[in-house]
Amino acid sequence: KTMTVREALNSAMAEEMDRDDDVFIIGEEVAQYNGAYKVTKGLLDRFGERRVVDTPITEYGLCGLAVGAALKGLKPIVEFMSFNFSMQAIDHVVNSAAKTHYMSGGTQRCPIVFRGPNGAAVGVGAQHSQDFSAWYGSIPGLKVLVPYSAEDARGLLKAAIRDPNPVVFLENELLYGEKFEVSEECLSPDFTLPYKAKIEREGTDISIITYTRNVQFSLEAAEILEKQYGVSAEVINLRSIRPLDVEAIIKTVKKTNHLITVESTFPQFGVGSEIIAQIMESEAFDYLDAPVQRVTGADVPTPYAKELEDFAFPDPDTIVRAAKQTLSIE
Amino acid sequence: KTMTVREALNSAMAEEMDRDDDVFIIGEEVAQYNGAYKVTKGLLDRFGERRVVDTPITEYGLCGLAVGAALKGLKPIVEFMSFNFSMQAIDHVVNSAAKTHYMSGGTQRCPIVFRGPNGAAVGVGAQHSQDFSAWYGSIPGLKVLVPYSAEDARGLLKAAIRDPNPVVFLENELLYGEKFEVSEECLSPDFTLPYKAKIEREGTDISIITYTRNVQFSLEAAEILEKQYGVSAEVINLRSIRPLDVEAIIKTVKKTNHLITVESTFPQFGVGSEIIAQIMESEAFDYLDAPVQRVTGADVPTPYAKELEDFAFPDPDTIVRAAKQTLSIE
Amino acid sequence: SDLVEIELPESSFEGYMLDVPDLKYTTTKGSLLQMYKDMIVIRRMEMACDALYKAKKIRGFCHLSVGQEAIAVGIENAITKRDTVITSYRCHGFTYMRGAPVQAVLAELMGRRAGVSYGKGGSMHMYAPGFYGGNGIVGAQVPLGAGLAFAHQYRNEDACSFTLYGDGASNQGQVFEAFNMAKLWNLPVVFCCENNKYGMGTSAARSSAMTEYFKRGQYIPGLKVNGMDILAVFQASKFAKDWCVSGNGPLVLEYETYRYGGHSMSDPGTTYRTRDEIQHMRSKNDPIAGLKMHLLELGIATEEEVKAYDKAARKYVDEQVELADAAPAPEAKLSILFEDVYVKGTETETLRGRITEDTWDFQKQGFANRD
Amino acid sequence: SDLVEIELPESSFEGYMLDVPDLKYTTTKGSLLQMYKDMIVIRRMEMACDALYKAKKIRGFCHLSVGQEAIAVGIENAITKRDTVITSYRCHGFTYMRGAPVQAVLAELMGRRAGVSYGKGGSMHMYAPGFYGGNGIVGAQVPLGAGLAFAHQYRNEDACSFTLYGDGASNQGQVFEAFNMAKLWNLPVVFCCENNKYGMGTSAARSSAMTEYFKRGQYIPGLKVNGMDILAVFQASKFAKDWCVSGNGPLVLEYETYRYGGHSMSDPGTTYRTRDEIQHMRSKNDPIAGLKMHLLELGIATEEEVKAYDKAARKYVDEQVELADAAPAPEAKLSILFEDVYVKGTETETLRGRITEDTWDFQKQGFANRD
Ligand SMILES: Cc1ncc(C[n+]2csc(CCOP(=O)(O)OP(=O)(O)O)c2C)c(N)n1
Ligand SMILES: Cc1ncc(C[n+]2csc(CCOP(=O)(O)OP(=O)(O)O)c2C)c(N)n1
Ligand SMILES: [Mg+2]
Ligand SMILES: [Mg+2]
Repeated sequence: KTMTVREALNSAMAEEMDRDDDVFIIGEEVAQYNGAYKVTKGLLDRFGERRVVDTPITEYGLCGLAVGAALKGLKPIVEFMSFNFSMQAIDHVVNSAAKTHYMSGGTQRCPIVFRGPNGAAVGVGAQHSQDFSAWYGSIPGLKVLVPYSAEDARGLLKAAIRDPNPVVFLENELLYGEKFEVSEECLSPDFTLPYKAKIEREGTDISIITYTRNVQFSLEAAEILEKQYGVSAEVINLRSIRPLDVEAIIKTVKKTNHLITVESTFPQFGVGSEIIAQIMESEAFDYLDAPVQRVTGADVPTPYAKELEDFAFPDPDTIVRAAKQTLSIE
Repeated sequence: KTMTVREALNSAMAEEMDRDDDVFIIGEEVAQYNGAYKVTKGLLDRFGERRVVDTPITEYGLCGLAVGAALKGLKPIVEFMSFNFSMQAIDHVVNSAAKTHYMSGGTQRCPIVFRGPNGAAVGVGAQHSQDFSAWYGSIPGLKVLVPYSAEDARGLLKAAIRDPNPVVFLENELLYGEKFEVSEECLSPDFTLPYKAKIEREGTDISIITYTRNVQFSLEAAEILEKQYGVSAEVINLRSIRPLDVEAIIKTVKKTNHLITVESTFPQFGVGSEIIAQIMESEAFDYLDAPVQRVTGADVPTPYAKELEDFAFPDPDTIVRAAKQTLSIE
Repeated sequence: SDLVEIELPESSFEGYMLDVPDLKYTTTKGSLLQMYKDMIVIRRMEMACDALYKAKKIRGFCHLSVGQEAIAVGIENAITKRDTVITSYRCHGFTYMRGAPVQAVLAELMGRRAGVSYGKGGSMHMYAPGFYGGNGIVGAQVPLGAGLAFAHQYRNEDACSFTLYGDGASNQGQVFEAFNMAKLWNLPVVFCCENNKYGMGTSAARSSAMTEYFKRGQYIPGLKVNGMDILAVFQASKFAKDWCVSGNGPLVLEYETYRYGGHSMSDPGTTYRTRDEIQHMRSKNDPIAGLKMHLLELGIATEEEVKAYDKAARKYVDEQVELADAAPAPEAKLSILFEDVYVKGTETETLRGRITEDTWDFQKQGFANRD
Repeated sequence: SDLVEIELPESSFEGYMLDVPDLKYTTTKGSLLQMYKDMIVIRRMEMACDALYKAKKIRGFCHLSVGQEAIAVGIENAITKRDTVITSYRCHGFTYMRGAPVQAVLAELMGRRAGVSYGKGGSMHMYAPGFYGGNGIVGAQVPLGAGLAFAHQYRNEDACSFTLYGDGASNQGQVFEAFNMAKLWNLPVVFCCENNKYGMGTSAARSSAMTEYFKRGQYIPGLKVNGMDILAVFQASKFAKDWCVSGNGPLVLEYETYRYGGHSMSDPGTTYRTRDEIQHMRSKNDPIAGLKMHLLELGIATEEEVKAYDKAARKYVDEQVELADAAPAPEAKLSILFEDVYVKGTETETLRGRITEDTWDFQKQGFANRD
């Protein structure tokens, strides 16, 4: 059976709402409009206005309101129309949601999911293209998930909704319409995934660690590497940024002795930097036969023109270039 | 001659205001109250209400207003009472200030300085203790400075005010009262510093790369290392997070072959991670005789009780521990 | 009988788009007495904080509510435990009124494990059942409070949220965002502006284009209350609770009050206002002296009895200080440092300390990278 | 003579805390004609965008202002180049009115180097002298606009800032923060709410507890204007500019208007409102048809002449489309990618591309890590 990421997210929310009356959805255009990207389609019809709540354009306030509701025991799913707009509300995500359990000495919980598309879409310019994985990933008290496939989307979102901690759930608009094979198991209403990395493709010569849409590009790059250079690349889908599955990272490095990281955040202080630092601090370091290469977003606000935008984010060719360098292939 | 960091910042602003009528200060309690931490003391008396502007508690709005004024050519210095409150306004720092020059194809400038105390003070709890160096450091379009000494404070702040780009200037409350020797040169109204790292202490066995208040702790650690272990540590004060002085980093690594980084941000996706990644990407990598160790803030919201807070941020002992490990000293 | 008739002066209330509450109401002697006792405990507790701070037993920020006691006490007496309360960092009195023992408040301030937040929160981050803090970011508690009301409504509870904020906070944009949603959705939230005339060193007139805070909901009815008279505070708060629970939606209350001390311990509080002004408020408008007058006039207590209550409160707080001070700090152990970042049992596998070696493994309940 | 007398209908204005502008005023035939020509150019330009988008020559977001032309044109004709304007992403008309050629607007939309932002900004990020964008974050331009006014005041200029935002944006907290500062400091800013009845798919009544946007400044006087009648828009905007420049401080204008199309190209615009509603607005209230009537009635132009203008506008825009489309895209070069992150000559030494090898060195004007 196949399923789009959009369907996966939609069904995950619907099932969790069926399961628990405390779960509700709140955000801009989530109800009557069925979601700016139609991820919440049909949920208003099915669950009514009490549980699918359209808000004014008021990120700061709606996010604070949802956190308040969570403090009192409800389990809000906050949809940011884009995570770019979460910057307006980031104080509530960090200071009100992530830190409260700690500040209260564990007496006050905040079960909430912040979800929506993160990073760039196509031709949407600098203010709508930022990737927040590293920012949120740095915050203790948060968990930060980054689904790639329909299975990821279902399993991780259902887990996130059941998690008693605040979870930031970073989707990718360009994946919503992508179809994926899903197992029987994945279709079960009880299906959840642990926050662990997944090997999307086994390989022996080099590891590519990546997440969300770049998994796709990395798989394409792996094909190219195989066909054109006889290189067997292993592709790791992180699935979670916080916790970071360091065990999986170490394991693949020990296996292939070569690593590149691929992400769409700004290069500095990004996910790749952290992976490199983690390797440096672990026994995996001794297994590296070449320095790790990072493939990242370029260090520029996202340009609009396609000719320039094409340079702004990873693509299979750039991944291949990085892999070749790491493997010293001409 | 000696000078406190507070005096250095104060005199830097006063001189730049003398020099250029477009420079003005805006923020909460900056005028009549002389600044929550008295950094703007006397400026209202000297320059009047037109140029030293008290605002309501309204970070989002005041930051937007100041950016708007900068777009029209004024040169605002925005004081955040604490950078923790900059999260309320971070959308304007990133989306309105940092990205506009690029989005306008270079037709629109935004000369503005955002300054104030960053990171933890003493016993102020989780919401008032966050260090934002890595977050801001990741944003193209911004420059991010991190003064340690009075000389740094004067030279970098004056350079920042003259910079036609938006600059984030991260101070440390606990350094405001610290006294430093300053040279004649530093007292000149024309004194500015380039955004380059400074060697605070020469050494041959290990490099400690750090910034702001941790420079002090690192110097203390270097003393301990010298006295107790006969280790000669070189201490590098970064002074700037963006641009990051990679040249200086490479140079010191080549010299000492051992490196630890020291910072007070949350550990993941932090400054240390980026330094490690930069080394991995440069020729310095081959000069490392041991993996780099990061000394960071602990991965927890800052606890209040002193007994726990003492574990939350670097101190000389922890720096010594990291150095010893790097050097394999028992 | 235990009942007493209260008649408030006309000047107690000013309404906006509503009829002000009755100036006359009936209450019990016991209730008035209890309010008196609560107020003096809070004042004593705050004074103890002042002393402990000066003795360097309290660190960091510390914001006292001396002068403003009628608000926490008046509200609590007008609501039930099913209602919710949230406020800013100036939260000690509310924490006590919501049920935390004085010693737990003080222990928190002294960073002891016996504190309401186990020493992890400090002065600004105290919680109790039905009390959602203690919030350090000016204004942030306002949408949070609207969210509490949202939850009341979602669960169809006969209860409402009292959401407190200062005159300074009232200019934060998120306050208006909360107003808008609360009115759109008819949420049972009482927006309570504690107008103590200053936000740090900034007078209301310098921070707010309109200083009639009870009107700033614009499309939300409002009520100004003499916040120095606990009898008015009580009646207004009761009115507000009834208003919300009857389905009338949000309400904006402005409690006019005054803080006697500085903004926090580092502010002498005398550079932006005159000593005369402070003296005037203390001597003419003190909520405790005011209620004492009523107790005497209504024959609820004699001068001697009141003195005895004062003495008892002092003694009680002194004892609580001692108990709190005798309580140990959290053990200086990384296991405690890393506790409560996540809900127990749902932690990430590890959390990193300042160096790798100090990384904590929750499964192992020990260091991840040590044997 | 060239002068004409205008008499607006009573319904053109509704005031809040002010006397509405004169319904009668004198203007010139030339000015009316110019406004007509400007409006039809904008409409043609937006229709060209629509076609270019469908032809996949414009990517990403694209928000058209068809139906709302009277506002950009009416304002520009009422102000001078010393005044400043800022708006949201729905900015093509304003960019044109502030002086950018149609081809530069279209070239930007098509991502060409000849675009107003050299292809780097796109649909939402256009600038011109005295025009500060084109802003993609809903509401963010409002404090920015107050900042423009701050700069006018700081430099003692006889000028003001027109700060536009939508009915949807009007609920953002930062709008209220801007109101407060503007009133406190008496800034010369006209807060202009373009109330086109919807923010994406949300009707004003579903987003705003109070839909009388001209009153939402509360303590700031306001004026509601028929935004479909350019004669009213012109008079109101002139009034607003005079108000500010005379030192009266801020003003809130609400232009009642309507967008004929969807919110953006991906929204058909018909799921949350009826076709009847749209049809009614188009046929009964169109600003272009409205001004045409006046031109005919006032004898400024004949039916034939108007047709000729329309034809000329169409031809002009068609030509501009061709010119824009003939203009090249930015060269696909990293030197151009990295340009404009910082002001020329003050760049950081290097900027990193997607991989280290692509790191750019500004001094070298070449790759940092290649020979
Ligand atoms: C967002 C934010 N900005 C600034 C501060 C610093 N600050 C703490 S309290 C305060 C004054 C608040 O005044 P008000 O709301 O009137 O409350 P009061 O202290 O009078 O009770 C300020 C500026 C903060 N904690 N959070
Ligand atoms: C902060 C933020 N939230 C949400 C969006 C997505 N968004 C773009 S336009 C829009 C509707 C705005 O409506 P309105 O202010 O009425 O302006 P109009 O589009 O009608 O001109 C929304 C929700 C955004 N760009 N920024
Ligand atoms: Mg106050
Ligand atoms: Mg609209």
